[in-house]
Amino acid sequence: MALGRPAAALRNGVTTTGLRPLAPTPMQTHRLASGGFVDRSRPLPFVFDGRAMTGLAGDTLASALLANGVRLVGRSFKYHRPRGILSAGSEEPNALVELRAGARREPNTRATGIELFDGLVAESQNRWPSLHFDMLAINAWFSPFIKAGFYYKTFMWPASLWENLYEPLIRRAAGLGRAAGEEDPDHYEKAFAFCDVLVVGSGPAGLAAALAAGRGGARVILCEEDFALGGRLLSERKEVDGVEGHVWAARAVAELQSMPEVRILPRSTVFGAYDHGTYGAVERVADHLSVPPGHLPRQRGWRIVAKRCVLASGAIERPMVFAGNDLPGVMLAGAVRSYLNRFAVAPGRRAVVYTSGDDGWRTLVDLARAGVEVAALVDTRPAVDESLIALARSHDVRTVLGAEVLRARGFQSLAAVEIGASDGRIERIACDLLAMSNGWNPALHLTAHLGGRPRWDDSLAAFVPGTVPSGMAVAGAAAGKLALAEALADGVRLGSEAAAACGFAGPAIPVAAETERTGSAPLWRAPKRGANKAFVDLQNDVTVADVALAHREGFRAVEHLKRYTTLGMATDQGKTSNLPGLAIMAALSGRTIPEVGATVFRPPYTPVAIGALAGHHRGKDFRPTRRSPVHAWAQARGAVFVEAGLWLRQQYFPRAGERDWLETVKREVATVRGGVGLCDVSTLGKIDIQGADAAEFLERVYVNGWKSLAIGRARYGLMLREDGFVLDDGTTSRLGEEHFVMTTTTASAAKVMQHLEFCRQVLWPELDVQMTPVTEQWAQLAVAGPRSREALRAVVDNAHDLSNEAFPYLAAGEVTVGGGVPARLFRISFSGELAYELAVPASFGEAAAEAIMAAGAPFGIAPYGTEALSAMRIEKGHVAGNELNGQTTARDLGLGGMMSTKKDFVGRLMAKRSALVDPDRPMLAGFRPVRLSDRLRAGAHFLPLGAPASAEHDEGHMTSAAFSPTLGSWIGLGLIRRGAERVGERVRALDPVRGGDVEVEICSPVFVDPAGERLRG
Amino acid sequence: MRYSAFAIVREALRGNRHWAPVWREPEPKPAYDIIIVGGGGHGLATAYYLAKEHGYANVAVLEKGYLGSGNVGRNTTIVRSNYLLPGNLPFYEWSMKLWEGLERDINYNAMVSQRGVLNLYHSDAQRDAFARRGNAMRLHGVDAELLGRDEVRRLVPFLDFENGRFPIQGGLRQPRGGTVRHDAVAWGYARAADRRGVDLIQNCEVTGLTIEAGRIVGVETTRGAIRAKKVGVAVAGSSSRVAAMAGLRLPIESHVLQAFASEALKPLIDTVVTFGAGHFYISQSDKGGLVFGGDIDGYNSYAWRGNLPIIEDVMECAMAIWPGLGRLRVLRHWGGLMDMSMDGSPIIDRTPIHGLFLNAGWCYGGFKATPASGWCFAHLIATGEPHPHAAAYRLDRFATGAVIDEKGAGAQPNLH
Amino acid sequence: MLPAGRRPDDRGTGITIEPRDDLGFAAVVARKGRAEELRKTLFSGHAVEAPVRPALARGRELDLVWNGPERWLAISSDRAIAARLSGELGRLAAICDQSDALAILRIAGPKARAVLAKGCPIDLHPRAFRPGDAALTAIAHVGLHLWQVDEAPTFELAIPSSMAGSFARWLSASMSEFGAKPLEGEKSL
Amino acid sequence: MRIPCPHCGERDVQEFSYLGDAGVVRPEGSDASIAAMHDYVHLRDNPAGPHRELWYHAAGCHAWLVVTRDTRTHAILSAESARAAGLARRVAVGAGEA
Ligand SMILES: Cc1cc2nc3c(=O)[nH]c(=O)nc-3n(C[C@H](O)[C@H](O)[C@H](O)COP(=O)(O)OP(=O)(O)OC[C@H]3O[C@@H](n4cnc5c(N)ncnc54)[C@H](O)[C@@H]3O)c2cc1C
Ligand SMILES: NC(=O)c1ccc[n+]([C@@H]2O[C@H](COP(=O)([O-])OP(=O)(O)OC[C@H]3O[C@@H](n4cnc5c(N)ncnc54)[C@H](O)[C@@H]3O)[C@@H](O)[C@H]2O)c1
Ligand SMILES: Cc1cc2nc3c(=O)[nH]c(=O)nc-3n(C[C@H](O)[C@H](O)[C@H](O)COP(=O)(O)O)c2cc1C
Ligand SMILES: [Zn+2]
Repeated sequence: MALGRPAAALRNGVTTTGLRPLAPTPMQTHRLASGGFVDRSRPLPFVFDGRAMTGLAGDTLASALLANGVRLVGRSFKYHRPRGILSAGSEEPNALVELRAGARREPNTRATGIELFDGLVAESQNRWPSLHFDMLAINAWFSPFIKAGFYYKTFMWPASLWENLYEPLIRRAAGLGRAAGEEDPDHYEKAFAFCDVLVVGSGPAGLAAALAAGRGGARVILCEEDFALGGRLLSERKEVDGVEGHVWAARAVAELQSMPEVRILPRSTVFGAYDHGTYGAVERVADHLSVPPGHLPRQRGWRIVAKRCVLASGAIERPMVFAGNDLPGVMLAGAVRSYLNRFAVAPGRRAVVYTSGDDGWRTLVDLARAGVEVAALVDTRPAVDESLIALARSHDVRTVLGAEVLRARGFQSLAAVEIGASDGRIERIACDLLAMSNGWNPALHLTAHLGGRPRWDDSLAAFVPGTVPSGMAVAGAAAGKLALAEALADGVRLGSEAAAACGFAGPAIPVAAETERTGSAPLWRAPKRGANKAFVDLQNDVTVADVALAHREGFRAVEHLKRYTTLGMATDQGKTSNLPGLAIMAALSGRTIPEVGATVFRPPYTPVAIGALAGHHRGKDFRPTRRSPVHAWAQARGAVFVEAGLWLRQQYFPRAGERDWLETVKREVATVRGGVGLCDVSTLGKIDIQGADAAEFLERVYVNGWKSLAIGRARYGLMLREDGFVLDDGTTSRLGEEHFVMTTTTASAAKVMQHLEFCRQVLWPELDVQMTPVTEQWAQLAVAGPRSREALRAVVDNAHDLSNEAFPYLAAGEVTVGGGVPARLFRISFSGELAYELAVPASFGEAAAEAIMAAGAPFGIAPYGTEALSAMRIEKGHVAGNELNGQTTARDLGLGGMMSTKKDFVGRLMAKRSALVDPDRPMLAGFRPVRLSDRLRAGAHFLPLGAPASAEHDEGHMTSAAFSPTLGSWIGLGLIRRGAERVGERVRALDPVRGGDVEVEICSPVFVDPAGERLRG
Repeated sequence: MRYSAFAIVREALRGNRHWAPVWREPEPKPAYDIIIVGGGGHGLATAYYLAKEHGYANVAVLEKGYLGSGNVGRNTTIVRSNYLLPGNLPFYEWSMKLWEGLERDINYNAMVSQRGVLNLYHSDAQRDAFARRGNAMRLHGVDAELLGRDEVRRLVPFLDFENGRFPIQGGLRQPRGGTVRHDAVAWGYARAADRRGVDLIQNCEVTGLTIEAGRIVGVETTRGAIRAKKVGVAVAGSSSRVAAMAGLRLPIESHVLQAFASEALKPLIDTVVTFGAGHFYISQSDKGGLVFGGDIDGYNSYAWRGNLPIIEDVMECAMAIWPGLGRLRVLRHWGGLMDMSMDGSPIIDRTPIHGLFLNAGWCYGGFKATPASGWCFAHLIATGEPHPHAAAYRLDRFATGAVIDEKGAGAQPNLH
Repeated sequence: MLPAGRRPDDRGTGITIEPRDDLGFAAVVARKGRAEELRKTLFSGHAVEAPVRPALARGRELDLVWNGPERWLAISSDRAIAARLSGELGRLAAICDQSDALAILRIAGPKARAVLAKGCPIDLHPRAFRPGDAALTAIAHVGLHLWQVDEAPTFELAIPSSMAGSFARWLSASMSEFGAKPLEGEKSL
Repeated sequence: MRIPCPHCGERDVQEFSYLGDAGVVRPEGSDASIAAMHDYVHLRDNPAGPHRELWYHAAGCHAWLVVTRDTRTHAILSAESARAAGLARRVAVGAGEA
């Protein structure tokens, strides 16, 4: 037997697949000949650290490794000590591997939770160059120097060495596995589920609860993190209802599967409890396959809403703390039983059982049955029940009572233990397996996620659920009911109670199980010697000496202990280590364990893949894309698109031969200013406002007046927030006495709608106002330029007079186009030209656009995008998003005059606060470069000429800039202190982050047609 | 005991048996010159600077739980001074400067790591807004770089530059920004204050403020009444509750902000990145865990924990910019209590009660402020006058309108 | 319409999808204090009982889906339904044409619930949601309106037109498990 | 969280957006003072305990709701239509004046 012996280990010390010939496939040397729930007819090849091996269907990676005699599977976090497999479940602190390869590599994956699949590849981690020979194992020699928190005390001089030397070294040494560093190729989904009763865990308690609730007719969801259902029934040799426990479980599962309202989710961990009966769960849909098939996600994140929850999550066994307790071969006794009974694997050849309770003795029996030699059973209790002694005797196992394991010995795995008897004698017993049991901790994590605090139970010597979330009940071992019969009864009772609370009473279900002994007297003390090697937190390498140091340095509050030593902060969140740590702190500080208290439990119960919580929403599907009704039309016309919130807008329409976007934009502007252009403005928010009080409503939400607006007219409106700053602007048109359509900016449409609903419902519920968002209904096309009337004439039905007299600037009305299609026409202009906006039902948008293009062809019509639109609005001094940035007032924007003094409106009072009317505030102005060729950039700051570049001279900033084809130079809008008064003055526009420093002249913000003759023409 | 590499070697050779407690655990005295309510980063820093810069020794910090149990112990550790507005910039830059010298000042390694903070932008308008900010920073003498897409790609090549819904166009980077080990800040200031004679009193909740004739004279606590000439309140998410003890209503709501840590990994990202088209920021701790967060849950809460919608939102944002995160796992998520002010900026000011001072409104950005907050609050308490760097943080600015609204979100705390 | 790397299960399907573009829609919002009168008028004119809870009511040439307090979405095979209703109800209600604002998808088959569950935050179990029930909600970040038509089950979803493409991508990915072919649509997403 | 919308039934909190304290009342009319408005816009009780607050069913029926929720536990004590509550308050205020 050469289990992980140095020589063999070095021989097999291959780390990377493919580089060296693979070692010959070892046999499953530790597989039992019979029993277990593995399928001997389905061998599954897999590779660990480059070694090809074979396991069986039904194995976990851990059980398959053990079956192959592999014991050393990883290196510890800090001291790089050899580590093996401690447990058989999700509490595993040691056996973490990098699963899969390439873009699918998953670091820190617990071998005990990996369902073996054909072709599985895994590597050990945190070692270099190989698992068996790890250079950083030298850290262990320095352990006295790198105790808890040592880094807080050094590396302070000189400051720069921290980032350049110490930190990179620490970072490289720390961390566990390596991320793939590539895009995750797999897909994820989310799903919602609703039920009457959520049962967490499929052990006896969970199955009983699900049966009870299901038979009553309730909608039940049963979540089990394991791929096999049955919980401990698969690992223990116990009878239920006269049959073996696993048989009972299989029958229960079959019955549950037959119930239409019961849904069983295996491979699904309920990771968190959230408010009001919402639970988060993650289903590993395809992790047991080497690659998910195309139609399935890898994992699915569930949001489960349950009226009631029965938490039947079982209990987690506690280890003992002694020097060398981290050696491969030291295992939890319950895990040993799992490997023997469920996986048909002998985790060792010669075992010592070390226990502080009756539970350990069960291990002895199971080991003996499997043919593993049991060298001794050590019980810390001086006396135990006679029946147990008899049991040991019947298996011919030597028992040592009132003794402790002082130290485990071995190089890379366990070779012997030293036992200290009550009389002080020390004895060394050779063994390769130590099965230890120090009592059980209820897995109560989910009870505490909403702030519930666990309660200490003296008789169990464990924390048990204290206050639990409303709607939750805890059953079985999770509630401290450790005996099988109790767990079953508990499950039945709580399952039917939960169903009954949802209106589904079912028949009582009697389930019988043998009684068993669950007595325990946990050993909290750690042996005095070897405190530097007695591990409390195996994953984070926290030793008894570290806890003592924390105590000595004053980190005695339990949360300080945790944070200073990192006890319980590793990927296992201290499932096996927290309580031993607390116990040692309690002993050191003369307090009881409950006086020390437990640290806060937080979700997730076990780590959850980020992808599963994001689901479908990544890449282009991160957020929906909104397309305008004429999107395809614009695409066909060669548009380049740009994101505007969720919308894609047409930015510009390049033509062959144009060198860059600027050339295109110049052409588009020239086309509009010289002839006619067409621009899609469908994305602007549109709100239909009706009702007897519609005008009154507008009076209150806009700063300017609305009652006087005539039917058939449009008006520019400005809205403030209640704090007096500008919220949004847009034109609103009156279509009837009690009917308006409001437009909002694209970016603020939803925000404005919510604000208006607030005003309507909360502030002034007495008003008769009806609002409907109609953005989606209309395709809206701006037709702008001196020839726009002529172009439109061919599209709008002849019955409508478009002459300047009949349809002047700011006219608005319902028209028909294309022979009877209802449409709306607005004579409004963002560009400053004679311009219209034509709204047609969205499905007519493309036809309308084409019709306008055809009608405008004689005038050289071209489509233009947001860039040209923006250049023209800057030329006209119209404010837009850059100016309406939430920090400006109406006054700042030169729109102070719009604020009515005759009425109340939202924001009126707060806009009068002294700082908002301070004449020194930056105000809107225009800017043009003194040297015409200079480029202006938004974001530049203004400083007086000659003033040094420092904050006290900062006078404002450029909000928008564009090349003005009309003026032949760059122009800008900006906010500068007392802007309006300073026209003609020159200042610096300083843009250090882009290296710009341009002399500009302050001018009127209206660069083109200040008298507004064109738009009225 | 002075900390140094030498001390570590010496003590290791002596079996690590002689390390002294980092702080005393004194009983509260009947009276102090100054009481600081709140043993978070700000309270502890205030006490330290009161002692060091202003010579006050008779000072107590009263903490209702354990030192550092509040937001200082649960934040995403990002420090930066990449602010926009003149009310904020000098203050946060002063904080940055104090961070840069902190460890040698307090003889404690808080792992101030100037690994850079990179804010991504995704549109031209956002680029210009970032330029405006970067320029403001430069005018204030703060380091700032506006990067294009290729420069960003060189820094963080693993982000999604190809397929993003909101393509990355570039970023604003502050090279001097970075991270600081959260707990170490609390412990380092605590130890330094303790060594200057400040009494740090844990498990001591202030339950009442004793006010006589418009002047504060002491506090009621769960460990009895304590007299004081001056009281400074630095209780972050509990600000409204303590202020209510003096009959004050504040322009503050308490909201929960969640944060997340992943399993420990070998080095993956060596800077701080924030997403510009959603709420998400990420860095990697020296221990290897990715530390990340997003938006506040968005409703008033004193529950110290959040809910799934924000969790999923954060993960969606994570995948949106960095699809390589998919298989990495969230190890733990938690919440803190944010004192969200109505303009998103802090308050360091006197109150209408004589001798009662307020330090609050830190929102989700007060960790980086810890040194300057302590410095300026100590100055205010000691001298009665606001420190010039914090002069804009007045309580009356909401009434006058001199608000400091970096985001232009208006008086709605859940939008800041 | 499918994210790269995904393809439908080739073993058949439990779901059918059918877009419906032949319908007219109108938002009907009661004027203040006139909701009851409006409901009566609708009843006498179209034999439809305007629901006062989230539900769909069938009437003569007109179905009404609850669309918020005192507001409904009228659905009709008449694309000009809004104009007709304005004439009939103008005094009692604000009417807005929504015929072009919404894309209707009909999702039917035994797997319809399982597909919708991948984004729909509402319990569609037969005990909780029945034919005739309706809901306003959001799926995959797209705000929409859905109602159940029959026990097949058949659901109809009214999706804002501008986001129909994104919705189809989500739906295609979600259906692939059940073998349904991805929806045709905008390729350039 | 699950918010019981009086119109739509119990819905996931994700469908809602939040505005804050529902107890503050907007000072109306031309004689309202800046001070009163400042109080309304900025100052909050921000209690740890039951809190009447405004929620908007943004992805649902678009109704504003007044929800009473315990800020320590998130337990929801009641939810009603804000419009109805507002109308009732108007009636009460009107009656008070008369
Ligand atoms: C999840 C999260 C992420 C964050 N990320 C960042 C970030 O990346 N960068 C950044 O700059 N900021 C960040 N912040 C914000 C930052 O943490 C806080 O603004 C800052 O810590 C607040 O100051 P403080 O340290 O003094 O507060 P706290 O640490 O909360 O201190 C307040 C203390 O007062 C105590 N207290 C309260 N009431 C009483 C009473 N009645 N009597 C006695 N004591 C009392 C509390 O127990 C607490 O210890 C984040 C916050 C959170 C929650
Ligand atoms: N004699 C003893 O001292 C002792 C001690 C402990 C346990 N036991 C035995 O354990 C059994 C207890 O039954 P039980 O049903 O309470 O527990 P169990 O351990 O049999 O089942 C719990 C199940 O819950 C699952 N689970 C845990 N957390 C989960 C989560 N968050 N999401 C999804 N699944 C989760 C586990 O994978 C496990 O299958 C009995 O057989 C009992 O005899 C005995
Ligand atoms: C920067 C940072 C990194 C953290 N890293 C870890 C970690 O690696 N493991 C862990 O368990 N918790 C980690 N935490 C979370 C803490 O355990 C804890 O949840 C948090 O400080 C809030 O405290 P509470 O959960 O006790 O309320 C981290 C916290 C912070 C602020
Ligand atoms: Zn609703």
